[in-house]
Amino acid sequence: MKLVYFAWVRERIGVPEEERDLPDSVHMVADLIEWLIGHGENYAYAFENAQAIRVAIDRQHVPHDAPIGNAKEIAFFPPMTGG
Amino acid sequence: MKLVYFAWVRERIGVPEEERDLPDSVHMVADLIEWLIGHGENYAYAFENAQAIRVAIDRQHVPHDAPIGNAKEIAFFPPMTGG
Amino acid sequence: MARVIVQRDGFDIAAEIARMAAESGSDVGAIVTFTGLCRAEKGALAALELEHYPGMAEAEMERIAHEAEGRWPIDALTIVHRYGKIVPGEGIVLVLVASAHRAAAFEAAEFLMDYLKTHAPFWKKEHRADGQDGAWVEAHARDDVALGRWQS
Amino acid sequence: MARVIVQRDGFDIAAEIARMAAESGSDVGAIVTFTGLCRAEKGALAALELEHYPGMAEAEMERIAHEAEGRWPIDALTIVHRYGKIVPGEGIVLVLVASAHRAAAFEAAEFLMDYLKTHAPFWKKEHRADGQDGAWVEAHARDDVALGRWQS
Repeated sequence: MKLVYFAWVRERIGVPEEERDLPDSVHMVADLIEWLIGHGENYAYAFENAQAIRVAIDRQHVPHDAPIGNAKEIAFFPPMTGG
Repeated sequence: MKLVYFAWVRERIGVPEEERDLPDSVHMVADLIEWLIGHGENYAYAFENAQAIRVAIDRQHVPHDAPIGNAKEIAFFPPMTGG
Repeated sequence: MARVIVQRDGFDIAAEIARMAAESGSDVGAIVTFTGLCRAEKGALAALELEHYPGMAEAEMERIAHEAEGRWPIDALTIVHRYGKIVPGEGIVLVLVASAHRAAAFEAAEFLMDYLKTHAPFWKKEHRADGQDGAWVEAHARDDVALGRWQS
Repeated sequence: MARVIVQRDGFDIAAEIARMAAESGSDVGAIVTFTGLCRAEKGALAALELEHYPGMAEAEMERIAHEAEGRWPIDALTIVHRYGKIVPGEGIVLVLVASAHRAAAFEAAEFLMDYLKTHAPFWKKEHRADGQDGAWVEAHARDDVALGRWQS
């Protein structure tokens, strides 16, 4: 699974993207966030206010209770500030 | 008193502007329209639907019951279609 | 502060935006523009002839601009309205509003257009492509309806 | 039909209007444009650095454009969003909407901006004029409020 990060989520985690093999226990986005938080302080810092983090599966916005299914790419980022 | 006409009001009356000495009986815009209608078929035609005609006194929109007072220039025209 | 112009010539939107940006400084966050164009009416129209009331046109546009400046936080405002013969595809009116905030810029521009349509002394006469006598364009009731939203 | 562009370079509003007019024919009556500019924040800001999610940015802008085309009678629609370093006074985003009717053009342009602000994956980081570390720009609650009007 390809995980990508943007803006201060990227800065806090320290890498723009990474490949991860997810365990069977990770079904939805919220599970994935909880699992990542267990991987180090950088993840805990990035997701310290997890509710505020926006998520896209295969480049479409999804809520935290969305199933991961056969996703190829999951992105995590702060609320957008374009425009 | 200078009277000016625009668009199809001008075309129907036949002149773009004229000088007129108004009688004492003409107090407000509606009186002036009625008085002009008595001056010929061209005026009657221009003001056949008098309520629809817009009026400006000294270059400000006014209603038909506005007093003429010391106006220098009174304009008559159809509803505007600019923009 | 508002720039109000009545002219026969065409207008240059890029030049007007550049002028607006230069004059209003670099704290402008949003510029909304409206361009009203002469439509071909599916080929039936050869041109529009715009008549105006010189002096009053400018005065009324200034009044409308001033009213907008009183209602919204506007950094710069430009209105250009043409008169004379205008062919399909050419611009008739140009409104530009600069503001720190986009909602103000959008609302003010729409307000200006609604007032220009119903208050600025301009009249359009059609020149038909088939050479027959063209009619004076009639005012739309919907323009008066549009105006109502600013008067409540 | 919509033209959606994500680019590092600046944009040329006059060229975009000319392209839009040429492509959509001469029955367009109204073109509304919105330009979002980098503000100087009273001199405190040296530049904004815009990060984006390549691929998703374009896809999301296409989705937003498509949604607008379903809601209003639009003749042509262009969205240009920049990324990279942008200095005060420069444009960040440009939206153009052409329609036969001005109300549709205004509403669609405002809709597009409200959705771009809250849905297009771009993030702004400040470069401060005093050389200190700049912060990531925070999202405004008012942008979510603005969005609400299209969802009722």
